[in-house]
Amino acid sequence: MFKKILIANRGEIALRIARTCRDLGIKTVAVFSDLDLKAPYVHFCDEAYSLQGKTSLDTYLRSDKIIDICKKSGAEAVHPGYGFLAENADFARNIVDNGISFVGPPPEAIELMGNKTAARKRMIKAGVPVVPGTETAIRSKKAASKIAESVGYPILVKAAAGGGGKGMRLVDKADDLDFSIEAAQREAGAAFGNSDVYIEKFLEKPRHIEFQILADTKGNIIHLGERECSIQRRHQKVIEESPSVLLDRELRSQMGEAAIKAAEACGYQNAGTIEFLVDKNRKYYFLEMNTRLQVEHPVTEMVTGLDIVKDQLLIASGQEMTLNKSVECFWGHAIECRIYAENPDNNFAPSPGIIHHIAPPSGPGIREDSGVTAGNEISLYYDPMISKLIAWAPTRNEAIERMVRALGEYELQGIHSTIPFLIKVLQHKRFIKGDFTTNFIAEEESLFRMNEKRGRVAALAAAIYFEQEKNKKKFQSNAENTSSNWKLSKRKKVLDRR
Amino acid sequence: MFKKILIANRGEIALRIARTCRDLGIKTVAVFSDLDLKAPYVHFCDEAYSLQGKTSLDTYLRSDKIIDICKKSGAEAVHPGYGFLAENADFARNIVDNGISFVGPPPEAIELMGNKTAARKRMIKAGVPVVPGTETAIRSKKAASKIAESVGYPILVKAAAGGGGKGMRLVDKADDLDFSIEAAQREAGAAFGNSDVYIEKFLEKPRHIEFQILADTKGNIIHLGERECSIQRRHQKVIEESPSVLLDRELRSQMGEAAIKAAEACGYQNAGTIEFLVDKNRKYYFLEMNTRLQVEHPVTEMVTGLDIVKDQLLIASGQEMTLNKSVECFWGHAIECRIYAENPDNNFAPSPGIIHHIAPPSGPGIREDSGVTAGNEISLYYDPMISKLIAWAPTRNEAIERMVRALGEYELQGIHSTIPFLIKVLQHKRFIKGDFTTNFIAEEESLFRMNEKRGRVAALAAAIYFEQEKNKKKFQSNAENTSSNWKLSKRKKVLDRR
Amino acid sequence: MKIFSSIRDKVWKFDQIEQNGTQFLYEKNDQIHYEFKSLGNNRFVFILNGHSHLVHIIKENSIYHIHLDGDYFAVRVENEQTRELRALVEHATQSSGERIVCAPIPGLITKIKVNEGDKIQHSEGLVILEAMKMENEIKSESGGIIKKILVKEGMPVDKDQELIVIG
Amino acid sequence: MKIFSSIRDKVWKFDQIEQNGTQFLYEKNDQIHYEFKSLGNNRFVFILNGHSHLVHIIKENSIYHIHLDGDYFAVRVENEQTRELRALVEHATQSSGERIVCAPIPGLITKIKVNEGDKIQHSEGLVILEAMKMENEIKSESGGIIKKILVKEGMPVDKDQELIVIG
Repeated sequence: MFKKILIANRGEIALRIARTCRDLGIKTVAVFSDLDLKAPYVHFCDEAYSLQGKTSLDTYLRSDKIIDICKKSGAEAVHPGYGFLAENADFARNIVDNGISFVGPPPEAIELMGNKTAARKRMIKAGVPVVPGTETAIRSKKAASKIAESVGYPILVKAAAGGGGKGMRLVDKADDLDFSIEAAQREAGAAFGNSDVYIEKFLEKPRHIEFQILADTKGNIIHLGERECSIQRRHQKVIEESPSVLLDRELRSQMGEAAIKAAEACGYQNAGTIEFLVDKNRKYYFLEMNTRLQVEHPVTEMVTGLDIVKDQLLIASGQEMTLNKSVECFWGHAIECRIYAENPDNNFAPSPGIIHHIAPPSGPGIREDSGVTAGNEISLYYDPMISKLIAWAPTRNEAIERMVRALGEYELQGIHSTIPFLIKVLQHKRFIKGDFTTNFIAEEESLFRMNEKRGRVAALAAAIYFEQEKNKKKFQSNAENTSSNWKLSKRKKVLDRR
Repeated sequence: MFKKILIANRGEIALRIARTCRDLGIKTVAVFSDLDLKAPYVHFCDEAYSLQGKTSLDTYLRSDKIIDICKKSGAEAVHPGYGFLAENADFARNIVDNGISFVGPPPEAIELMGNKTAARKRMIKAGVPVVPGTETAIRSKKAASKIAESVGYPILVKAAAGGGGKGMRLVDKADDLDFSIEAAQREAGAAFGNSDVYIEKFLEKPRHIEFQILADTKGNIIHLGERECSIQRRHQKVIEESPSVLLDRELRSQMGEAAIKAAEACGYQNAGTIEFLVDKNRKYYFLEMNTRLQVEHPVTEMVTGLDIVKDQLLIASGQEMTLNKSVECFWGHAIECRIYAENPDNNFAPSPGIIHHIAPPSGPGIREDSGVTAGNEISLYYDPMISKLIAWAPTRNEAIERMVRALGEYELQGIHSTIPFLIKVLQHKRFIKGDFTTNFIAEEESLFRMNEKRGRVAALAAAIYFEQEKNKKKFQSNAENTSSNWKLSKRKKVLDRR
Repeated sequence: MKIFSSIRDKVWKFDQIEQNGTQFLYEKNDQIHYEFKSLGNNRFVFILNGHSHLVHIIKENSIYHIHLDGDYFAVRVENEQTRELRALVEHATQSSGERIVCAPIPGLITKIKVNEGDKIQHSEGLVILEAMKMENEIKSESGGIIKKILVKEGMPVDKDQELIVIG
Repeated sequence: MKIFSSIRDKVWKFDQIEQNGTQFLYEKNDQIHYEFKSLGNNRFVFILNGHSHLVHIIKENSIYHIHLDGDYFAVRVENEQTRELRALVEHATQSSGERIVCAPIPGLITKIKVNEGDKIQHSEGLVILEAMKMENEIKSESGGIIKKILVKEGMPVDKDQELIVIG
């Protein structure tokens, strides 16, 4: 096993990785931007080096600085976390070329899965179901029209090198096809320097279900079951859980096998995730592979008892992983809520600022993976996710109850957070029944309605505070204007009476 | 199930019980002394009533006040937690006589198990092994001497109505017997108004292993496996874990059966704990039964997935409990550390004061059951336990690593705590090997030795802080003495240089 | 004295009445029984008819930011005078015919989608503001003509900074 | 300048040396490289030769209470003058022959085990102080005669309150 590794990330995931390293006796090297000096992960790691700069481009995306610090500190491996350089094949190659281990898949696997048409092609070849559509980039309008007719409208036109919704167009009818392809090509060219686009059937109201994969260098490859991540806002996951209410043993085993096939097909090693869309007929389609640790990995840890970061480190150091067969049954049920510094009452506008006071919940079944502490500033420069709260219980309903309780306990001052919104989602009867798709948040106006009973309590509290403040001011100005004994004693009387 | 219950306790256990009630949709009524208004459990409960007073005698021990508040608030049941009135048979009877449910065993069971000689007798009758000794109170010196010879010295003379080490004498040789019995009788009479004493063989260096019992009103009675609580200081448990390294499947099943027999023999219902001492030959002896929820119940919850407070409420409301058979195998390993407001460097002197800053640890495998928040005062009036930290992992070694990591993360300012001491115990090679008895802490001088490497870092940090403070003062006095531009600009230069 | 607490469009009206030197709070003739004590750090215990709440209150101008039982409310509190005054000011601003669009959050202006003189519709996109890796489109809350654009693409702006004047 | 940091009986000696207006810290001729920055709330980042620590420092008279990596130390920091001064004072107190036993914690005096005039041995029990449900025996740190008892049974005492004078 490694003696010392560098964590090329920040926030909760840097702390998460450092905790496992501490447990394993591996020394950790933190890197930090000028804004992160006060972040808990910096003090928790054994060593800490400044990246000298503020923006991501100047700091966490600078592979040259990171490699320099590896050399200076003697770190034998780099864990990239998620985001930043985690799915950058050049970075992975650069690390390995410098004689440092990369805690992640081979660069070739990152590269292949980063190219959407290449990945589709490889999946089709491996017999993994993909969303019906073109196998390669569109070369002619005629071919495009033929494909669109055969898969049936509505369809999606998507950028081959794409991501984040850029170069993507939803087409409802044949008349709009030509125009939409041209627009998507222009956008893709501008965004990715590659104007290739392809056609996929548009799945209406799908569910998002993904499988956690582990593959070691000894040829073992297993899955750890599914996570359901259908509760999304603008393609951003909000709540994740394991197991999914949709899957039974049979579908789980089919999809798990497909996920293993997908990972094998790209020569995968280390931890990765195969994302599927599942339509209303419970048919599943490969969506993409995330070639790194996922934000939502804790739900899988809770229901399997594994430490996925530990397995990542075992695999990267050439050892066998903890388990040698796939997980067939789970220990209870786990749910994760992502807590963002956003204001749900104002269209989820980012809410930067300083955290004046924070007191996270605890107690039975609650785990928190957080990256902040009191006095920390949530800046505009990085991702607004500040914490992940995970609830475990023997059953899904109990896990929901525990999560609602824990969110209600969470004290956070100084910034807005999505906590009130998360509670509304968890208490929605469709969520409780498990009757939802990726459209759930967009469809449910009721998630944004005020709870008037609680509103009245808040209105009263504000009125009482307002009144007390006014009285305080009155006394202050009395005291300032004069110091005659009479007035002071009168003031004292009033105070005593309160 | 109950709609509303009153929690006749304070601190972490009141919050612990309220959390389960919240999960089950049961409204909670908190009671609080003048000193506890700011405690988290008071705000977390749905309703809160003052007990008007400071001392335990004036508040949490006043069954009349508690019953009044039950009536005023409409609480259908009382959960007594542990300590205070939890093992007071009169209180339990009083509650029931007022038409309120008591979340605990029948008063008769509390009474029987509270009387040590009566409990011994019942256990012997039921075939549960007890420590060899007299079955009843000592009536003559001759009889005493005969018994002492037959069990063999050293022996213990113990108060029949006793507890807390009062009225207890260790006797090494026959010469000291008469004198010791007289002294113990005097002390027992003064402490408990009952001078009865009895003789027990003194087990040298035993291990303390207890079994969690659940019994419902439908006649089901099961055990949830063992907890090892041998790490004690002056009979005060410090670290608990489940499972015990000492037990194998066979011994577990034997002791579990004995525990069930013991509970059946006293007509037990609800959650209770049978404590055993185990000698170096792995022979086990009934020590006593705790007829209430234990401080250390979370370790059993972690390895069984159960919520014991939920089962207590199910049972008290006349429903069946969650499981209907004993737990045969565990989910991983769990360890609990009790964090006390005591100074281990000063013979564990209590350390009252205000908590200025608190940031508990979290992350994989960590649960905290705490009862305090920043701004709370640890007073001299109540128990000094401020929090329980619980670590879970697939194996014992991993659970130890996680616990050490979490204790190291714990930030607590304003009072002393036992955290540094707990880390030393967990890192001691005898603890890691599982090679310890209840004498461990008393035997191991090394637990109180300073870690000189860390000491040097602390010495340096203090020296640097000392230096910086002195410089700060120098600048302040410069600025105060004069406001000439020359001096100010000189001061600025010095500051810039730093 | 009357106190008006409003959240979004909902208004609660309370009456503060002094009797024998003590202040009592009424809502529609019902007296409200409560205890309200500071715990420090903007935290308060609020026991309302025996029901216990932990409340955080942070004041920002006339808005009280309230965290309560996991929920959040922005409450505007006014007495009769301040309420009337605000109504007057709002009326005056509306009748002048000019509305100023401000930045709801600090960020970077990455795109301005309109030009001075453009005629715009209600909820038409005006500006893209980037913050925390996300693009936020600021939309017009009324139709009108773009009178003046006060920012440029690439410019960082503070919260509440004026961006565009609509006439 | 010399700085002495001591924990229990162990003393570390550091040298503060000014070079070109900047202060450097040395230990036995080796320069110590560090960063030390306040995080607020008595919390500091302390990076020592690249090794990162979160340190809490709370000062109480000449004692610095230090929390560090889960451990706790009470560090006495002195320069040459204060160290010499303290040695003088201690010597004077010792030669006067009187020692005062103080309460190490606040609590209630439940029992006084000695009388004025008693001759006592080293580590003999003097007083029982009850706090947090526990009895704490305060023992003599030297032999001698009980000169004066300053408290009574049943009396509550503060931390550091004088209890008994031993001569």
